[in-house]
Amino acid sequence: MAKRDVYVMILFDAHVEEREWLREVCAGLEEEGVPYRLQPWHEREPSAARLGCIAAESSPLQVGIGLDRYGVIHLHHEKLKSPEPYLRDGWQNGRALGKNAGRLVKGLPLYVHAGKKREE
Amino acid sequence: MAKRDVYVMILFDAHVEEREWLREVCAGLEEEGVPYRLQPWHEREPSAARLGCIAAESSPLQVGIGLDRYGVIHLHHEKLKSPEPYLRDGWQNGRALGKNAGRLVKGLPLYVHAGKKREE
Amino acid sequence: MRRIVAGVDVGNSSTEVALAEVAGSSVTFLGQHLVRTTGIKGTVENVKGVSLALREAAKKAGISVEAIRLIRLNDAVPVIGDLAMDLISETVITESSMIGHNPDTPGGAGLAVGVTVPIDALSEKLLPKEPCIAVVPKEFDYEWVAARINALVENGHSIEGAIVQKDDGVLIHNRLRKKMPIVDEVALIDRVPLYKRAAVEVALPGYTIRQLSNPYGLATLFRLDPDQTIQIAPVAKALVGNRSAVVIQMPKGEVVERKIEAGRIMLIGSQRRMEVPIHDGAEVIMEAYGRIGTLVDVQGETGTNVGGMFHALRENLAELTGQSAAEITISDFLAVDAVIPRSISGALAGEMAMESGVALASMVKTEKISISRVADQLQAELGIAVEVGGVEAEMAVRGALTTPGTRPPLVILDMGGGSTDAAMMTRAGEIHSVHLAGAGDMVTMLIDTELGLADRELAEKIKRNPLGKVMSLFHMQLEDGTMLFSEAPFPPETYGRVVIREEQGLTPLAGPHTLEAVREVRRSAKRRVFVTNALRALKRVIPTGNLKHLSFVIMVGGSALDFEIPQMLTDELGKYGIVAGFANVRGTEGPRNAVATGLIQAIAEQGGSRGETGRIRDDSL
Amino acid sequence: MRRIVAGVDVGNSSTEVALAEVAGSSVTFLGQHLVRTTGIKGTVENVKGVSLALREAAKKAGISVEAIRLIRLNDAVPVIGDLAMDLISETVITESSMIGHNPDTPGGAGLAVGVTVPIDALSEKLLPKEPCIAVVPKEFDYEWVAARINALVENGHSIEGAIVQKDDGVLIHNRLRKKMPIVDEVALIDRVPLYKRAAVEVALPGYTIRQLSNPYGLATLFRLDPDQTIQIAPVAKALVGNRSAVVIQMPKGEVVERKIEAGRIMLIGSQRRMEVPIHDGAEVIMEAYGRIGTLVDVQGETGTNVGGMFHALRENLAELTGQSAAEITISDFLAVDAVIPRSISGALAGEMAMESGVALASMVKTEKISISRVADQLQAELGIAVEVGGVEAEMAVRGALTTPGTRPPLVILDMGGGSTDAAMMTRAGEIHSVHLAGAGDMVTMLIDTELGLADRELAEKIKRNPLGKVMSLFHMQLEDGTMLFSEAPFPPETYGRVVIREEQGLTPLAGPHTLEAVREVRRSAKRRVFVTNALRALKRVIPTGNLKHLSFVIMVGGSALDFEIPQMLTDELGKYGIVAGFANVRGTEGPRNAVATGLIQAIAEQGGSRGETGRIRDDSL
Ligand SMILES: Nc1ncnc2c1ncn2[C@@H]1O[C@H](COP(=O)(O)OP(=O)(O)O)[C@@H](O)[C@H]1O
Ligand SMILES: Nc1ncnc2c1ncn2[C@@H]1O[C@H](COP(=O)(O)OP(=O)(O)O)[C@@H](O)[C@H]1O
Ligand SMILES: [Mg+2]
Ligand SMILES: [Mg+2]
Repeated sequence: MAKRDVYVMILFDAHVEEREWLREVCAGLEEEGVPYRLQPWHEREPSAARLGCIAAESSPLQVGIGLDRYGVIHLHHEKLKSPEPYLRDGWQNGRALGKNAGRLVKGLPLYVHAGKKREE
Repeated sequence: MAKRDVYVMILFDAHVEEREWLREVCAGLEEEGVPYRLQPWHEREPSAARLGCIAAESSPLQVGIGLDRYGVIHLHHEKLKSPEPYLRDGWQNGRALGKNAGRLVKGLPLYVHAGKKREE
Repeated sequence: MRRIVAGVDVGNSSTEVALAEVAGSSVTFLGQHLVRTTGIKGTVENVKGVSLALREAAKKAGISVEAIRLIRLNDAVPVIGDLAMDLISETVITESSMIGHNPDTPGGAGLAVGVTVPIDALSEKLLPKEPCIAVVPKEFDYEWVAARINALVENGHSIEGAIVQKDDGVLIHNRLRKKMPIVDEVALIDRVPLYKRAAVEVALPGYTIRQLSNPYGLATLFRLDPDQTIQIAPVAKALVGNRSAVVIQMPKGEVVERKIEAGRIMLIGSQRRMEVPIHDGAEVIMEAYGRIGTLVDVQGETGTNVGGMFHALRENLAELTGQSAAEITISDFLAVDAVIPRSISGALAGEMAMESGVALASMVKTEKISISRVADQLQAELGIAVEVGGVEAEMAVRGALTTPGTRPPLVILDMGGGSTDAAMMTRAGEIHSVHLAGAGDMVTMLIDTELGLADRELAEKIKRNPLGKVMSLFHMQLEDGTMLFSEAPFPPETYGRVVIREEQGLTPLAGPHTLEAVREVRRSAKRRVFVTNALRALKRVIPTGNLKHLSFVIMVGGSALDFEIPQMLTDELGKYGIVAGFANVRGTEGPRNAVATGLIQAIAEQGGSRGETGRIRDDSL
Repeated sequence: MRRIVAGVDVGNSSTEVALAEVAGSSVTFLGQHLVRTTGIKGTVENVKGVSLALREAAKKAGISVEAIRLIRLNDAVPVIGDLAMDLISETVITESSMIGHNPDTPGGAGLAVGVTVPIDALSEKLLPKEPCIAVVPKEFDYEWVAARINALVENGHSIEGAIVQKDDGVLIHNRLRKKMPIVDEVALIDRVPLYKRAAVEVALPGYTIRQLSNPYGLATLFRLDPDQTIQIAPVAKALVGNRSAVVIQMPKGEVVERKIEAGRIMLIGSQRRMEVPIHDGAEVIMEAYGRIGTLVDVQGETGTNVGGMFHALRENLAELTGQSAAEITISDFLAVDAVIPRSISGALAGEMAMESGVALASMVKTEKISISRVADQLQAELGIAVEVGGVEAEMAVRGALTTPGTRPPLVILDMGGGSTDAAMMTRAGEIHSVHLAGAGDMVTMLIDTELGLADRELAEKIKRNPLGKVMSLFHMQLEDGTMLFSEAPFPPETYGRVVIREEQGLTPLAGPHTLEAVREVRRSAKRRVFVTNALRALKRVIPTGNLKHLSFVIMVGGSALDFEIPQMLTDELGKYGIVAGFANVRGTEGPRNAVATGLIQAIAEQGGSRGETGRIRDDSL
């Protein structure tokens, strides 16, 4: 597959105005060297969970990120087949979450202390 | 995801009468301990390539197998995004191809001498 | 007369019980149980554990505890051990002359030389004629940094590389028009010397740097004369194996591997005394030990590290035994080399060095442990007759001899937590035994230290279980390279990590170690302690001292349950033609319950023929 | 007088050229080039390579070959080396007493004991009272086998386990109502003894078997007496570390580790003669070598393996040099221990054993190589004056001294393919040199043998490049544990495999080795040859023999280009306070072109001051 077809999908509530929130998530992915695609979602107040799931499903790397209007970020993987995210965090830790998305793709250990664990 | 949701999809031309062809592919997967789902395809003479691609896309493990009415088998992976299979073989080597499908899922070396290489 | 009797073995770690029906000299075993020893061995707190173990064993046997007519407690050997570990080398960087670490995501690749200049100082100066290396503290955003460097380069500045505090190497690099090597995650960036010549090298993934780890590479880059090259050479040596590095040319910048004043160890033997410097390492020390005859005592040179070590040991043991420190004499010790990861002092990015050290297990004789107090209390609480009897070594041999395929002459190796005990039974039934320092707990200590865990519990888990590495959400690679396929996703804290595979779940390891590295530390710790001690024990306990004169070695005790220690010894002792394996007490119990089983057999023999039970000679006491 | 001159260094592997403009004693280098040596060194076939190298160097320098006024050829050292390797142990199974292998997909898990019965013989017999192990040759389909076993079990047969020829273990197991351990992929199933008691054990993934690798486990299962236990113990030892195994109780079944009659090696020295049995291993041999004074010759005991080895060596060298085998005397050798994987003879499923062996590199003095014939031919072909001159060691030192940060006294280590040459230049400019057997080609041979490749080219690739392991279609793990992310999928033949990462692409390795194992073989081969030889060379070439009396060691030659050998020596020699690194000839050329550069400098010196160029003493000749 060509380079443009390999990416982590990031879906965010189109109402989000704080570009900084997205910038940090993207920076995390870029530092890890994993491409991403940013896309706004225009539905009425979508949840981070819903955005994360849809992102994961439409992501060629199976890893998706959803960001809601309150700055909650969900990291999701297509194979999980459940609305529970693999990792969840607030915009304050966007960089770490973006890095973790990249590391999930690369099979590297995650920074778990920074993010919150998935409840099981 | 639950056990029933983890499988390699095998799509075969519904006209195939030689159950032996399918049996060997399935046996290969079973020996490797990887679940599969068998499904006939009723379209008019689908190619192994087409079946393999569709199978890969609908397979939760991203690995799909297509078998045409002439006994040609394609092993495909969703991420390849091209009609070229990852491995291709005849029904005579169905067991090896099934094992390779399982090994592709598990990240283990393939029996390449048995199958034919993907041209690039 | 048929009666139900119990054998009880109170060890430092475990309390084991066996129940049997004895009729004359015939014995039918009914049940057994193991619990953790409650309290310190030989104190009345042990009673709690013994009662529990008896209750559980009775339950398994389908009888009530009251049906037991006689309990026999083992007469524990009065030796007690302790562990110590110390460094003998230390790496120190003077004058912040280098950074050598492996950030996951450095920027770019290649080699650059220039003068270190703070990123915000660059435009305030005139156009520098010299090439520069930008120094970027964490206050600066990557966009700003990249824009600034691009603008400066546009204006004719020659910026050749960068040293960055945050994890921004790739982000900055992606925005630069001129490509350059960038070392990031330099935690202590404020200690990077400014306005000095520096070289930055980043290797491609999977490679290591070549120029900064070569003294003549540094000489070329910094145009050094031979004397300066000699001075900077230890820096090159310290950087061997790194993926990225910075070297800063400082007048006195050096990396020193300091030998710590570790002092000498004095071995006082029956035949002679010897002094060995700790620096010579474990092999030399143990070799000297072999040449002094029977050990009388060991002392460490006062005022040195090893002196401190032995002092602390004596204090610990004095406290445990209630003797005065001066009375404590060491009856055996085992020295083992250890590799200890330590942060390099003076490092700027948390670099580690593998220092060398020595681990010591020591053992002292104490007053006889008053097991009779335990017996009295037990009798009072349960209302069952309790007697103390049977020397531990003899009981263990009797129990181990119930293993199929064995006969005297043989040696049992009791591999416990604190000590490795060996007993030889000759063809004539005579028993010799020795108690050696160093066993399962020393293995745990070595694993703990060498992996830098500072967590004994975690080290114990590593010791007892195989490893895996989580490769993806649903796959794990095992030690033998096979893949395990999971239905549920592995939890995030295990993702991509080396994990301990316990039955109840996975424990992830932090740290940079690969699966292979952890495995090697684990196995080598086991080899260093148990292979060494097995050979030491056999040589002492065999009358001729010659291993070829022995057929059977039977392993018992907690460490014989280990999933690889017995195999190591099967393999190692097999070389001498010895049949070595873990016991299968009574053909069913594996390496457990040997002493408890032996106690019951002794009861039966006395109740039956009242025959001789063998003369005992305990060489170590 | 300004003129353009060329220095030409014809080596065994490489031909190197340097071009320069010389005016008086001032030299301006114009270009250089390296080609593979054409033909055997010292034969007229070399001319082809030299012409090509000159043309390419001239092209780089922007001049025509005709502009060259003088070519100087090095006077090559007349030593020549050869390699040999032999086994000294061999594992043999007598009477098909065991199967111990690791099929990827055995069936079930656990332990079973019973009598081996062919699957199709089971119903023809009466209901057996004894438990059985089914033996299933490849003719039988898994469905049929499972149905048969289910039916038999239903009818009261007690079938406890199975031994299967095809890769059907899981398929059969999945269809059984009663679960049992199944060992599959037993290639030579027709050699499995029938109607014998056998035990089958399969461990869970990531674990190894525990009972069949324990002599007392076998004694318990087969109810063996102590004598029988002694006899079967080597089988248990041989099974240590396997995931699955079958042991068949045979009256004479054994695993024997046979020592091959490898014989003695006779070292004839200037001070004394010594005989060492090859069995004692490389360390003892090399230690004896150190005590005999200067080596005069080496011989192997006739009629033994080592005798054969030295005989073959002499024959090879005789053919190469045109001398008679009797005239050949060995001037140096290097013995190195090797671990050699071999198929166990008598095994039923292709099991391997790691046998021990010794690798030998030897070196002989030959008649002086007639480089003058090459010179004449070259002069005739190119019409340029060609002269032969400059002893190789001296030229190499001169060239290496152009490395920044160096000065005499120093030692250069020329690490080539066949030999490791060292030359010491004292402060006074005196040069001593030695030529030691063992260099890059020996490393390649060790890698080839220890990984069981039987492919020298592949071994050479492994030597020169880092490894990776393809983990998925798009990810590869590198040696340092980092992950590399690819855009195109990795080809099927590399999937899941350890691969060599060359610039042009990936070469997958067959075989069962993990990345760590291949890496360790590669690095240990380099250490065994080059660390050993560096120390040997330095001790001989330093007048005092004391390494602490030396400051600079400069590495040149093909093996100094290696991505890890120079760092190993930087690290190792650093311990003696020596500054060691690979050369950077003229500050630009790295470890290449030292001799060619030295030749040009010699021309300039003679053309200029005609000063003394140092007295030469070549200790090895
Ligand atoms: N399953 C096991 N695997 C490895 N080691 C074990 C296992 N169980 C116990 N041990 C080790 O055995 C030692 C205790 O042995 P034990 O015979 O119970 O001691 P003691 O005789 O002093 O009571 C400890 O070091 C413990 O780590
Ligand atoms: N890039 C490299 N990495 C590792 N080894 C190398 C490299 N290039 C050449 N070699 C090794 O160098 C040796 C040849 O060295 P060279 O100096 O060319 O020999 P000679 O002096 O005999 O002509 C061979 O063993 C070859 O494998
Ligand atoms: Mg980074
Ligand atoms: Mg199988």
